[in-house]
Amino acid sequence: MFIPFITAGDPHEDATVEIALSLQKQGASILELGVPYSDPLADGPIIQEASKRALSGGMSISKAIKLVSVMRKKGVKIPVILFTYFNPVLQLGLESFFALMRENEIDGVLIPDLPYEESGRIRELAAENEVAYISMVAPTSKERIQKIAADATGFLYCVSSLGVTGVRSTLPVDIGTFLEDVKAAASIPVAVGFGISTSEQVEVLKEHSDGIVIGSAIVNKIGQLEQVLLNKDTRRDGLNQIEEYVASIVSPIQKCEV
Amino acid sequence: MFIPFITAGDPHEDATVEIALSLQKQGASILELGVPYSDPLADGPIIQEASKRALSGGMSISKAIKLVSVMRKKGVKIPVILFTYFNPVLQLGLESFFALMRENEIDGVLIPDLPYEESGRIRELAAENEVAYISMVAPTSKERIQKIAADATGFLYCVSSLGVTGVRSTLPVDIGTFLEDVKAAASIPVAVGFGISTSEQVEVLKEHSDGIVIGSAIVNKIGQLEQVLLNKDTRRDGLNQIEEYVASIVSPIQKCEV
Amino acid sequence: GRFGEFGGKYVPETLMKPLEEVEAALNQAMKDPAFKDEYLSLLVNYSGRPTALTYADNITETLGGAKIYLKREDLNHTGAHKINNAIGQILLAKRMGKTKIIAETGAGQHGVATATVAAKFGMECKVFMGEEDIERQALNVFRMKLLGAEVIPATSGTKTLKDATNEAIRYWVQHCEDHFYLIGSAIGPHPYPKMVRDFQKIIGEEAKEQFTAVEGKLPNAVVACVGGGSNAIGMFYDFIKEENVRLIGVEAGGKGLNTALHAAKMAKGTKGVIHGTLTYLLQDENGQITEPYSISAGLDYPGIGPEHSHLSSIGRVEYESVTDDESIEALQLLAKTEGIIPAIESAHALAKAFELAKSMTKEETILICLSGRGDKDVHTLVNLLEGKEEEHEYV
Amino acid sequence: GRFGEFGGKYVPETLMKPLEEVEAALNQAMKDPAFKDEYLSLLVNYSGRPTALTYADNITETLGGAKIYLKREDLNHTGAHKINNAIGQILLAKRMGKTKIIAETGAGQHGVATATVAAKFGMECKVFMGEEDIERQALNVFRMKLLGAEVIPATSGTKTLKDATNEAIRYWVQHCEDHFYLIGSAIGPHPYPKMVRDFQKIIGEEAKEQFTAVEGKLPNAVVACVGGGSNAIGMFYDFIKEENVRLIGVEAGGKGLNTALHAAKMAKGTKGVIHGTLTYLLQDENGQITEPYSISAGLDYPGIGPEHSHLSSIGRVEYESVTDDESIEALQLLAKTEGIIPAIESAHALAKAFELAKSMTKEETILICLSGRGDKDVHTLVNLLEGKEEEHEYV
Repeated sequence: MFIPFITAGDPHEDATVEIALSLQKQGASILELGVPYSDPLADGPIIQEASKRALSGGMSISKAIKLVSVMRKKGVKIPVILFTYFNPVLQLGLESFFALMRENEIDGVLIPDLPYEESGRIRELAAENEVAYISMVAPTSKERIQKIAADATGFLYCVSSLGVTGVRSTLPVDIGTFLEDVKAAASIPVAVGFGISTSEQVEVLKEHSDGIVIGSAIVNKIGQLEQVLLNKDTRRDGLNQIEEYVASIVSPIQKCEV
Repeated sequence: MFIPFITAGDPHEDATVEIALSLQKQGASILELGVPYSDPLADGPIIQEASKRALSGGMSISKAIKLVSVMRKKGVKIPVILFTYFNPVLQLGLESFFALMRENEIDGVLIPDLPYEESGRIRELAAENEVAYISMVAPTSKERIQKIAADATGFLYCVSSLGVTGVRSTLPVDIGTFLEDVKAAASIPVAVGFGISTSEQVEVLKEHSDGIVIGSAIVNKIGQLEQVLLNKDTRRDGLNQIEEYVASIVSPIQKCEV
Repeated sequence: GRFGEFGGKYVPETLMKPLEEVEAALNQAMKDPAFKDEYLSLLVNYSGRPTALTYADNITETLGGAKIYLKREDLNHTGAHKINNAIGQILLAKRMGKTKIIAETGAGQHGVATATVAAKFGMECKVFMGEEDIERQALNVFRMKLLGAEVIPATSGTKTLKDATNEAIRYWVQHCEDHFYLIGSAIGPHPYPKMVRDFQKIIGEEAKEQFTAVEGKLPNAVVACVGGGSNAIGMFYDFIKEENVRLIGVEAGGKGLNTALHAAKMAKGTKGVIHGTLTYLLQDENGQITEPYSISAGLDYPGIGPEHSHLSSIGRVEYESVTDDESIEALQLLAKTEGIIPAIESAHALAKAFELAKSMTKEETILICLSGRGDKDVHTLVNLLEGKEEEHEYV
Repeated sequence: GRFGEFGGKYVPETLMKPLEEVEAALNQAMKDPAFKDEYLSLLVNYSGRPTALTYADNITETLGGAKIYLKREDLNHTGAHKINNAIGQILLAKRMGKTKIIAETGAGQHGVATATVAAKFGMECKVFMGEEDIERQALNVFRMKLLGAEVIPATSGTKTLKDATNEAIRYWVQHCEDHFYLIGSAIGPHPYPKMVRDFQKIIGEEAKEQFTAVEGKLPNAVVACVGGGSNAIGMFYDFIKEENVRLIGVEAGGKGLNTALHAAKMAKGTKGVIHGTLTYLLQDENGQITEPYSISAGLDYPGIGPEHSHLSSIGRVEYESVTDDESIEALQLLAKTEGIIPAIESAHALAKAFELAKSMTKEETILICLSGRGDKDVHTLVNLLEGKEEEHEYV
């Protein structure tokens, strides 16, 4: 599975919808839609910048959720997972949050700063609302993997290496072992993310996981194309470039799936 | 007695000699010749500035002493009292200091920062060398007046008011009582100084003392005439102005003496 | 890991292991008398504790009300209470076998305290500091470098303390193997708020003992300023059980609570998550954290320690606020009447306490935590009181 | 009023009465247990004494020789030993019924200490400060004003400390009725050098007790920097009778003793009179006092306390000197290894002690008086170490 990540409203709401369509066209299995946040602790500079662009355009958690309805109308059919820090969820109120998610046909939610121990109530509500609650495991999770995997829904997100999101040139040497451990513990698909940006990395990881999340690499491209994407007249050109870029990275995944 | 004070080398050695002659001409009974010093604790701004002028011309304690020989040669006949802080004397060495004083026909010495208790050895040497050691008393000396007066030689210098040398517009109200007390204790003439600058003040003080020291008022005039006195061609004009000024202040003393 | 509903560990999964390690080491250390001995010995022999308790006789007389006592944290090595915590945490780092220290800093005070203990313990030290703060606080940057620390500019977000904290956490995630993260206030994910409180509670313990030795009774009120809230929780903790002692935390009211320019989390904030903890904070309606404002760099933090949120919610501590102007007035009054120039942070506590004292009787007493000295603020005061250009402040 | 041949009262007759009054009041006060109690109580409850004795383990290990202990006068209120004396003298002023205080200051440290105690005692305070120093030390001027003092520019002579002292004395003569002159170092006419020593000797008394409690013996050497010499005499005094303890005073060698730029009165000065006392001083062959030089404003005085001249002449204390560069190197070393930024003054003592330590065994010990903290010197250090413009220093 190819699981792209983009930030809602980066660089503009309309562009986000069209980028989503492009990604679907390029074979995305699931879309991870990020809610921009002022203090994105788990993210590196690329996604922080994307948040900044989106926030300056007035994006918010409720707007991001509502944007998925628009995507649906425009033809996005793949599952959409909302990626959001916990604080905006809290401000919305947990019940309202899930109601809004349902209303706008969102399939799952991933909250990077809500570890297993703090997520009990959210998981209950997710289940009640039939929204997948995506859990994360990290190379340091060790004995925590069992309990996290046991309660995980949707897919299990494996953080490939310590640190924040962002483009990395190499993968940790023991990534294979880690992913196999997680797969052994999980009864749901296992995806891997954080730092993946080249087809070579994809080539290695696809052996050990069911899905690969690519975020910063795509967001970086969007950042470079900001002006092109903001201008309606040139947007199509920007989308083409994104599609080309994505195709080049994800071809190994698609090959595998074909 | 009119006792003028000037600083040796202010504004120049030659001028000092000629000013001395002018003062003698105007009826000075004794000349107080100040050795310029870097840290003149007992002096106000006017004499500090004079010290600065003299020091910048290279004046020193030994040059000041030797200048008296020159004065004598040029016709200064009145007694000359050297006014110097203690540190330059110490550096010369007490014995050398008195030998040099004798050699250069100086009649007395006044050391403003050497109070009675610290002056034992100096007084011995002064006596041996037949140089008057001028002692000072102040309005706050009270019970000290007796012992100071008992060992005083030459004349006894009464500090008119607390503080440093300088021009003052008024005299302390109890100055008469103070001077009478000192006169009662002293067996030698009593002079008064510090702050005297007007003929009105002189008028009051001459009733209670045998001599009046005028320093800052004259030195201030010299400072104003610095350029005039430095230039050989205009010096006579400067001296005339000093003579005129002195005459105006000291006429009451002279009237009294006439 | 909670204080009532507040606190917790709202952090990425990657941070769970390092936090669990800190917690385990802390729990073990706190049971080890040798650890406490070393901590106390450093406080005494290195930082100069116990700090004095000063009876402010002149200000008491000037105000004409309650007797005012000052707990003199300004007399600590490096000039504020910050060192108490820095010593405690670096001892823990040593115990955990860590050799490198990370810290965040706003105006530089905690950075200097951390650089200080890192030097004393021969550890490498990286201090994250907002790029803007680096420019504004060049002298503290220089101090940290002199102490051998590396100062790393935080260039994200608003480029101030909030973002320096984000950057420090991000760096820690990646380097937790040999790095210890030394947080400067009673904030952050569990066990930090508890740990910082435990390393600061000596303030209140000492003050209580000193106060009762002099007055033969407990104070009627204890007052401390609150930014993140470490001096306040340190001062209050031992008094919480004394039900007759009023506890008052003073937030930065900035230009006034009716403006957007303040740092009053209790008065104007709402519940949320910041830097891994659930607490009151300043945010907009969409849950984006907003930039606080105070003339005092040390109170200028958008969140507040979770234990304070709890103490407020159960009504044990009252939280009030004081404006920039009121704090500066109190600072000047203390300087002129007692010969003590307090930090502008501490002056917030003073302002509220002075106001309170006037309404109390001469038999009553107020104990104030004077959390730090004002030397660091003299530039700010010159600019403010003599109307000089802000641009000179950097020197 | 003498220490051997040194000391005395070389002052105008007009000053004899105020000096006699101070002496009489001092003698009486020193016999009054209530006076000593109030003095000690202020030192403890206001200034934070006893100051810590810190074992400098890292520097000891780095140097590989004698064990090094630091007496932490930097932890006093206002950041240096100066406050000990200021407290003592203002208590005497109060006892004498004086209501106004005069002081001289160089870089402003004693001025701040005096303004501080004047504020605490509700007295008017005039601080004389060289016009040039006022420009260079604008922040300390601001501090004094904040504390309610009036700063009066000394415009005579070289417009520095020497002249500020002259001006203060001149002012005192005229206003001795209600003014007390609070001298900042162990200099000036009798009884000042003795009085300042008596108010500073607590440094050595405390240090001796603390040191023997830790080490079970006396130190092999005690080292202190010497400008006027108040911290040194305070540190040495209680050790003078301990014949096996080497006492070492460290003067400012400036750019080197082979240049004209230094403040080494013992090494390069001659006997003479300065500010009313007979002692070693820097002067030219005609007895004009010359301007000293040191990177450290606190050591930059042309004379030395007369008791030091005596202790040198009888061979009890050794006087050495250390250059600007050596002192800065020692300062940096202490900052990096012990987390303490010392005053540049104190760094002179450190530099000599470090040199000495290397030549001593690990069983031997050195006790150093860390007379003040380096916060006040950070501008100077920035300019020096980062090569910034001197013109920024005033901020």
